[in-house]
Amino acid sequence: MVSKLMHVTPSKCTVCRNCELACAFSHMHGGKPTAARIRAFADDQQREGHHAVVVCMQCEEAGCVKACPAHALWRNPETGAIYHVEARCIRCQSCVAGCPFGNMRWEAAMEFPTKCDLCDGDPVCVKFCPTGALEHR
Amino acid sequence: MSEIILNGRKVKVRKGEFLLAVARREGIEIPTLCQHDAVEPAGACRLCLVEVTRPEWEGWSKLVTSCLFPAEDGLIVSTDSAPVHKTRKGILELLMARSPNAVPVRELARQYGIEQCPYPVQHDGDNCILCDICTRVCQNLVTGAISRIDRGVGKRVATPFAEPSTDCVGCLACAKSCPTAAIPYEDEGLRRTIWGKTFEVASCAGCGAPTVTAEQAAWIEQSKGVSREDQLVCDRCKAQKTAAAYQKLAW
Amino acid sequence: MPSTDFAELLEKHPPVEESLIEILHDVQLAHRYLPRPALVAVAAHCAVPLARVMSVATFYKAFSLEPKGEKVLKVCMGTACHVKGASQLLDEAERLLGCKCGETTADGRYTLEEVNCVGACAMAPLVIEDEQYHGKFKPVDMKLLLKAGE
Amino acid sequence: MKLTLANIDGYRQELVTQRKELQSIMVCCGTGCRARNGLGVAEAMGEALEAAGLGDEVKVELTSTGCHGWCEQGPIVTIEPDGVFYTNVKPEHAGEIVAGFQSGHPVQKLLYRDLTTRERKVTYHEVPFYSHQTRWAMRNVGRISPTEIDHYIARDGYKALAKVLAGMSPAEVVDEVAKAGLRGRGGGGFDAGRKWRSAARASGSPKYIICNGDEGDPGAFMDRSIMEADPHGVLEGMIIGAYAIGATQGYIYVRQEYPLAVKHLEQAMADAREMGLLGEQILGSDFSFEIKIARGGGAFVCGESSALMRSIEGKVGEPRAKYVHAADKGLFDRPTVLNNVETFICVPLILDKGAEHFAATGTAGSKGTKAFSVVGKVNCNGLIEVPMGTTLRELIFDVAGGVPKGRTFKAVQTGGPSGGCLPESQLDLAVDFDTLADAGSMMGSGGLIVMDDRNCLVDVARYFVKFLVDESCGKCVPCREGLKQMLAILSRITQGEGRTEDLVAIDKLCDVLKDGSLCALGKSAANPVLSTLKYFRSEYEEHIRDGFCRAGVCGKLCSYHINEKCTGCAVCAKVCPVTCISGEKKELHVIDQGPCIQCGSCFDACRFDAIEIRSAP
Repeated sequence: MVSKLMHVTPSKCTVCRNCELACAFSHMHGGKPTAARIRAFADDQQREGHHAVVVCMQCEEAGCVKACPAHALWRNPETGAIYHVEARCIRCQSCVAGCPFGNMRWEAAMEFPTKCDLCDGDPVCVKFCPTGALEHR
Repeated sequence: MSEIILNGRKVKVRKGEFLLAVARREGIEIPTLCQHDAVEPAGACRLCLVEVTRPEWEGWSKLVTSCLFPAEDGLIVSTDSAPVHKTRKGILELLMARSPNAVPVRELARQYGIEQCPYPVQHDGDNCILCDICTRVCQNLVTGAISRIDRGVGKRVATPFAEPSTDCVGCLACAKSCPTAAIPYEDEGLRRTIWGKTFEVASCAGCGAPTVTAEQAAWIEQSKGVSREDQLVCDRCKAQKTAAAYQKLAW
Repeated sequence: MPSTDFAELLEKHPPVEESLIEILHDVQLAHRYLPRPALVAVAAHCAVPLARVMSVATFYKAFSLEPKGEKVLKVCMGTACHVKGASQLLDEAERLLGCKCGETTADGRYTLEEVNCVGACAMAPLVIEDEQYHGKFKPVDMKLLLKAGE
Repeated sequence: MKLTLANIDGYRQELVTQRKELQSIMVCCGTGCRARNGLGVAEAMGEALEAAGLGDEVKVELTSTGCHGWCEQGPIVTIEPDGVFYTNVKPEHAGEIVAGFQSGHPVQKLLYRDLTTRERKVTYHEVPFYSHQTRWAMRNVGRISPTEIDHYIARDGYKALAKVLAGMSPAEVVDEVAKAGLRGRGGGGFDAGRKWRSAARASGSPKYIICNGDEGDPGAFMDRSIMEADPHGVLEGMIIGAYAIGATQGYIYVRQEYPLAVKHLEQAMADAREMGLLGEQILGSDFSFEIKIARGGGAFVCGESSALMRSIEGKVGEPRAKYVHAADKGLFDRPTVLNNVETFICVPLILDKGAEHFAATGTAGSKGTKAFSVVGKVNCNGLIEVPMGTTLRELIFDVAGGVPKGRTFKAVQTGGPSGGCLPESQLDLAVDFDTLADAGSMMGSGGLIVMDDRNCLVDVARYFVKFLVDESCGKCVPCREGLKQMLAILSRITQGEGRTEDLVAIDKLCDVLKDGSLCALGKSAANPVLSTLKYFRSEYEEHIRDGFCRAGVCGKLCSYHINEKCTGCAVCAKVCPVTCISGEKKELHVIDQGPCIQCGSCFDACRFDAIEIRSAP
């Protein structure tokens, strides 16, 4: 796989949550940060440099792809991103169950799974990260 | 690459590509009720009829279901000619008599200018229009718990003997892919009921939120090789665990 | 009925979906209907979900999920029989047996069915009692036929 | 013994020589004759022959044949080679027949009596029902025992197969069939040669060849007769077809309503295998081919090729769109050729006698002969094979002897539930694949159901729609929902609740069915309705406007009455199932309208025209 990957540097993250907001806005979730496909977790003890950002790693052998019975998850060879194809989805939640990292999210209101699609190769979250904790390279 | 003429416009197509897909790519709307990308096309609802003409056979034209008709070089396709419109309307009138309460049926009937159904309307008719999406989804993609029973006018969708099925894993895919919301189910918290069978939804080991049914988790593990433990934790708790792992890695 | 009863029937057919209808025919012939344990056994043998067996078993008229009466009385509804008054024969059979077409009499003696042509059109109209064909049948003959069966 | 390309001709010669000296007493044991105790006759004949103690000087063989196709005259006994033809034989006649055989004086009372001249006819060559026929597809029907492979071989059986395997390439076989102009006899009329050529060229293996013996059209039974009476002919046609397209596996799909056909085909397959005509290295050549029998499940829609293939796969018989041909993707998605029984049995004939011989008979677009099942209100109900292009009038009046009991002809229904009803004015149409379609009907598989003035055409239209409602697979909306609505409208009319606007609604529904349905069942379902509306509109109008069914069929729209012509013979009272006719002997009888169920038995039984049909009280 030659495509670029998301890189997270926890030591640079300030949990400003710009990534979540950017994601939520760009994916039409009305800017609800809870609906973002990227999640920032603050350190339990609020220690600087100990925060973490969790986002889909577009795994080579992805649990979501494996679990989906409808072949609704498909990898774009150009960007390396695994896309969720709405028209193929049967909404069985198998993908959500199948991702061991929690990056396949279930949108209860829409009865629909969502996931990071690398914004077609130019992730918005990266652009809005003020500290460089998120990189796409 | 081949070329067809779609509503008067030249359009490039791959040979064998279905006309419905071509039309949708070109932004042309064709009504469908039995089409779902997850399963093979069936040609059951007949609403996606279009008119095809071959210039080399003068005067020859035919209504075909676009969901199944492969594009061929030189084909002339009209997606909303008078015969197409008339036949779709005739089909919608029949559907209105059967399932007058099904939302997409009503919506299409309105679009096609049906004010009054010419047939006796079954006001208490169920919403199932026998599009076959649920059974195709269950049979081809999941466990095959439901199927179509009987034939002809008596055809209906059911589990074997209309009893709770041992094959059903409670994934709700049938109900959620149904275009007319004709499959009743309850899904509240940790209890889920469909086709007369009540399931317990496993609660997340971390926060107690509902995940999937134990039956579904077992089926995914067995058929897809995804470990059951990973499945019984909600996405948020799994993400938190991932975050914790990152933090551990970083220090 | 223990499922071992079906083992012999199943053995004759390779365990693939293609065998499904042939096996159901054999079960129907042997038991005059498809008992529930047989359907379950057939599904397991052919490695298809029970639901798929059910759709096949209910699609084809040759199969019955209900036990039939001691005798099956069929009125042929082919076109040749129809134009020679088959529906009057069916009416008469319903009247005399006191049950509708497709049903079994209360005493379990007769199941009344219609059949869409058995290819004996030159003898129309036709009534078939079990395997016995009765050609050129008249409504008045029905009483005699049913009486003879007693 | 295994036959090979080298020894088959010698074997046949031997058989022919042996059989030349033989007299055969042949008892029909087809489905129809069995129903009338044909097996009892066969047994009695055996006993009578033994009792007669024929010496060694007369060589006699007693054998049973398959269905002759004239079941109403059965049980039929023929004596070959002379062709003496006995009808309506009962077991007690066995002694007389043997005596007649010994003395050379046939038993007069069992001979067929000509309808017009009332003369007895000794052999079937003299009986008009047979003398007007050209039996190609039915060449062996009634002439051989279907369970004796030697009988078939002696009548040039497997000669065409040997010729093909010895010296023809598959492409040459396809060319020959194409040159003969053989079109599918199941109803579609598709060019068999073209079908074979596409499958031969298609990539993908294995390839399959299927014989459609589903014969769903009610009122047609030529395929049953052929499978029961000449199973080897069907096998030979299939084996040649398999060689031509490169198929290794064949299927015969037989209706489960035809148990005897299954039995005879199974026996034939076993015998053919035993003699090296089926299975590995057929006739010692490199060509191998196997056949399996698949029993149908009682679903008319499985006569449709794509539904039939699903059924063989063990699935529900729902048709698929045929935008991709079966020749490329058929059974198990592999290249497949499907033809019906009557088509396959023409194949050995074409290869043996040559394409030119076959094509010399028939019309420009339809070559060869066609078997028809002429039944209903005709004097001779049975299977009639004539050259394509024979007119309906010739078939119904010359061969089948016209309408019985002095009643008048009203309509003939052709082509089964996909066909239509034609009136007297259309009787001079030549029957072939194209002509009838232009008149709003179709030849279909060859069912011809004749109706007289005692048949109601609205009721007939309703009958076909009801049939199709029962048989629709229910997959597509126009067929499933449209036929349901159509049946409701027609039922309304036959019950006296019709409205004038119903006829407009019917027209509209017919359009949706024709243009919108997925398979031929739905697309052609409108034909019986449209053709009756076209030719018998006044009858619909009479039902709606006057509430009267002049044929006396629609019970709510008619009543039966006895007029002064009554002689008091009491025949009507005897046949009345509800005993509602009373009267003193030789006095005018009366029908009690209360219990009367309008079955019409009295009307049909009365010989004095004393029963009248009037509107309902």
